Amino acid sequence: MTSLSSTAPPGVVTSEGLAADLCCFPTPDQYFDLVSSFRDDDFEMCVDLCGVDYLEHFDRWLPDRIDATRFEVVVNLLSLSKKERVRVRVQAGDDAAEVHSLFALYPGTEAMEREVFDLFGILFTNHPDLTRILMPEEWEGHPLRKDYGAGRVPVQFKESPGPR
Amino acid sequence: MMSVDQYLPILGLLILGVLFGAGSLVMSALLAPRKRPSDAKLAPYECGIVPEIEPPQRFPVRFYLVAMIFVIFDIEVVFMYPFAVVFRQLGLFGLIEVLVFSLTVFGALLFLVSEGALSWGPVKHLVAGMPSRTSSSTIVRINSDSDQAA
Amino acid sequence: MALEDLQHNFLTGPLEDIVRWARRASVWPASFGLACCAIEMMATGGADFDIARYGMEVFRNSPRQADLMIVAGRVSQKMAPVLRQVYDQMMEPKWVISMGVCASTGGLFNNYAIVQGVDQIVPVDVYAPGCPPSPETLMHAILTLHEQIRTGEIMKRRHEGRPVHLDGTPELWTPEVPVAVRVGTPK
Amino acid sequence: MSEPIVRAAERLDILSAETSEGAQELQRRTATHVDELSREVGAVLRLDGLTLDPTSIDMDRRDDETMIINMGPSHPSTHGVLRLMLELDGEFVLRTKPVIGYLHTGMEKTGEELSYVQGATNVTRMDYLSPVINELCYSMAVEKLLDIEVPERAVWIRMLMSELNRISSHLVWMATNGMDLGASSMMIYGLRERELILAFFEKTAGLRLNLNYVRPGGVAADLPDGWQDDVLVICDTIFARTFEYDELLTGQPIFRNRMIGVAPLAAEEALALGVTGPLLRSTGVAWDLRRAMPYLAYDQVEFDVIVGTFGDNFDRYAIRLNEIRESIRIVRQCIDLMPSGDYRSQDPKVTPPPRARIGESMEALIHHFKLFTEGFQVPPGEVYTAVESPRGELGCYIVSDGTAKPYRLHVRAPSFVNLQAVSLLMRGGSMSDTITVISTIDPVMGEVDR
Repeated sequence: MTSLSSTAPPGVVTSEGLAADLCCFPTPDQYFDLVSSFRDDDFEMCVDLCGVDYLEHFDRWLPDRIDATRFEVVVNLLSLSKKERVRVRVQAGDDAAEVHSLFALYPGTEAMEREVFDLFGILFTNHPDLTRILMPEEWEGHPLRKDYGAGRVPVQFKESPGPR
Repeated sequence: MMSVDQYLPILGLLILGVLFGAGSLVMSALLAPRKRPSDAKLAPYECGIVPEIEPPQRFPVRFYLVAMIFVIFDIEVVFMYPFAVVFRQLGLFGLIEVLVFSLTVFGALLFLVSEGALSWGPVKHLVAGMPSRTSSSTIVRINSDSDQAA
Repeated sequence: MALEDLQHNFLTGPLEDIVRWARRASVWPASFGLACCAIEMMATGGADFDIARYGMEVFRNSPRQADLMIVAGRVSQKMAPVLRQVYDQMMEPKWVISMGVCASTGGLFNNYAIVQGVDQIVPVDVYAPGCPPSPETLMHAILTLHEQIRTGEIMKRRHEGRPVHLDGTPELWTPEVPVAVRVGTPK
Repeated sequence: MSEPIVRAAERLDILSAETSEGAQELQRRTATHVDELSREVGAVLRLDGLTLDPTSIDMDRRDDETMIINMGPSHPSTHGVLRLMLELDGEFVLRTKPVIGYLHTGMEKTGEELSYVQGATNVTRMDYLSPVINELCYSMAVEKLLDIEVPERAVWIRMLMSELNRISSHLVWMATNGMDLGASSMMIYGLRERELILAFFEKTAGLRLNLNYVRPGGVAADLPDGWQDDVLVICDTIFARTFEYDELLTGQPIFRNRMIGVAPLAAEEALALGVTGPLLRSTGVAWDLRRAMPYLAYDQVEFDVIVGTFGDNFDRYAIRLNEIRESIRIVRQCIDLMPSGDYRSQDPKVTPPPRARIGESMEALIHHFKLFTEGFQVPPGEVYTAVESPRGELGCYIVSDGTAKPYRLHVRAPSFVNLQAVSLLMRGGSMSDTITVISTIDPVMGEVDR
């Protein structure tokens, strides 16, 4: 297990306690250089990038010097040579959530970032083609946000909870 | 004097052709459902998507070259028919004549092929120097003891 | 004078039976495989369950040559107009089997992304229950469809009226098909 | 409900507006951003040493010479509802752009409304060719959050079932790949063998597909008695048949011309794109999660990781064919080493009481009722577990807020990431290569669109 402090630049809070996975909590402006330092420290593959909307779960565990915001982008990096994973959780902000795109480091994240933009509305600066990927073009709203209704059609055989 | 009956079969064939053509047109007008097909049904089928951009009318040259090859063989066959009817009377002279004719036509084909009308496929990247491969020749089996780093 | 205006009478009776028998015996499905049900539809077309014995030897890929559209899988809001477009481009006479609960009623996914029942887009003839319906269920659905063809109306456009009584007043059984409504549903 | 609007099937512009996806589609060259254009041309790697020089894309290619067509959602060989937009110059493909979302089912939203007990039924419908492996990944994530131990027998049963599922998934791939390349008899053979495995699934879990068998805490039911000889019959027949497939396909000139040297992928490109699974292994990178980061009991079984050398279609075909044999080897070892014991963890928090006791004691009835209606509480936290699915690394990221429903359920789908490599693999290919490239990537659209 590499001790993270060696690779992570100063000022980035790291913690190993959480379910024994390595986590980093950079601020949005440290985010890009942290991931590029990981890439130079031969984390060859960015496996996963997803968004989380913490509207109804603000009191989640966070290291002390990190101020919780509503949206969070979780990046999962994998080092094939060292057989290790690291999770980078960056607080992306509340309403105008904006994070730097990782396309320049890992071209594979282009589609994942489009999906996070499509389903959460988090913007990614200098992303080559930030358009919707899963929803139809003229769909309004971002479905995976917590304040977005489930779009459930009331089913007759239960006393249906009113219009959707 | 050429007796007329030699041409009767051709006449019969002609009439049958016209009858069949006209007949099928009339029957389809009679029996087809009256309702005009909707625009959706007339639209070109593009896997369920209705295209906005009209496909351009200009086609790459390669398609025309293939059409040229067809034309060559078409002409050759057209001249073979009358030859085939009288090739016994013509004997050796006829045979040589036809061979000369088909050779000149074959020359046109050679020119077309050299122009690259038939070389369609994309450049294959790795084929040069590729060992003849079977389903287990180019794969490496890594079992647990030879656990080298990735 | 077209076949439509021919009144159903004694003379044309046997001819119609022949037409219905011919249509029933060689219904060619359009392979409209969407999700898990498509895998079961492939298994039904495979060697073990083999719907070729009902004349469905081949899955036609272009709607121009298909008679039956098996909607196999969940229909998402983005896919709804495409499904309607392929249905429109199929030649008459055409039938629709809604295979699986996701196609029939939205099934497990009662949410924003799935059209709750494909009969909001295309008029459906037979609903096959199951998630996914096992090949036997699909074959049962196909046989019920054959029964419908055998006793059904041969010339009327399908959604223009269900059983046409001889006195000619067609019952309109399905509302005219609404366009798939694509709108987000904020709380 | 708004009164039904008659679909104006009469107006072509309304129709094309309905099915067009605007910005998601492939635009003309003049209308695309240069980064996006280089991505669609398929050579966009920024990694040092592999940067693309933008001059290599001929920007001034006049737009009326090329033709943009749809290999659209309803197409026989796009393995589901993938829409591939191609810019063609005659037979050559200049640009490719996958447009996906035609099977988006909002599963991650539905996952947030189902309790942990019901979650497996939702997740198992994502990758419908390997349902057991989806459930396995989800259950392992929940167990890691709860940190409960799964009994030894459950671990081995899970491994047996996921390897059988891998075989059936690769058999479907062999079938559809053969069908795509014209060998339609391969379709019949592939599905015929798969029926053996589905019969065993039906016997064990009651369902052929989407079997809700692997649940948090163990497996739903024990293996039926006499399962050893069923599985042995499966292993022997399929192992013998793989050599038949080899004979049927590998020697055919058409098959070879369309597979050898087509769509090569380099190791750095694969790593940069995050591609995993047979696609990555075909480039020579020996990365298989069962070997590199072993889970379940993969470190106690003997099997080989199959790695290609040229990274082209033929290597991917050879890898999948040999992986069927490796999985059969694992299944044989599972038969011999299967431990006895209970198949589900006895932790009352996760496992309902056995049916017999419900009749007798009131608490058992209440416990059973509460567990199935309300589900069990999971301590707050987040976890990411990854397993090796037939298509690559399948990851499950769960954030729990202490209630009985996951707060956020994200599944990392291997096909979603592998599919983005299609424009790279199509570089300079011809129209017919598109079919083989999509087939060898083996995307499952349920997993791509989630």
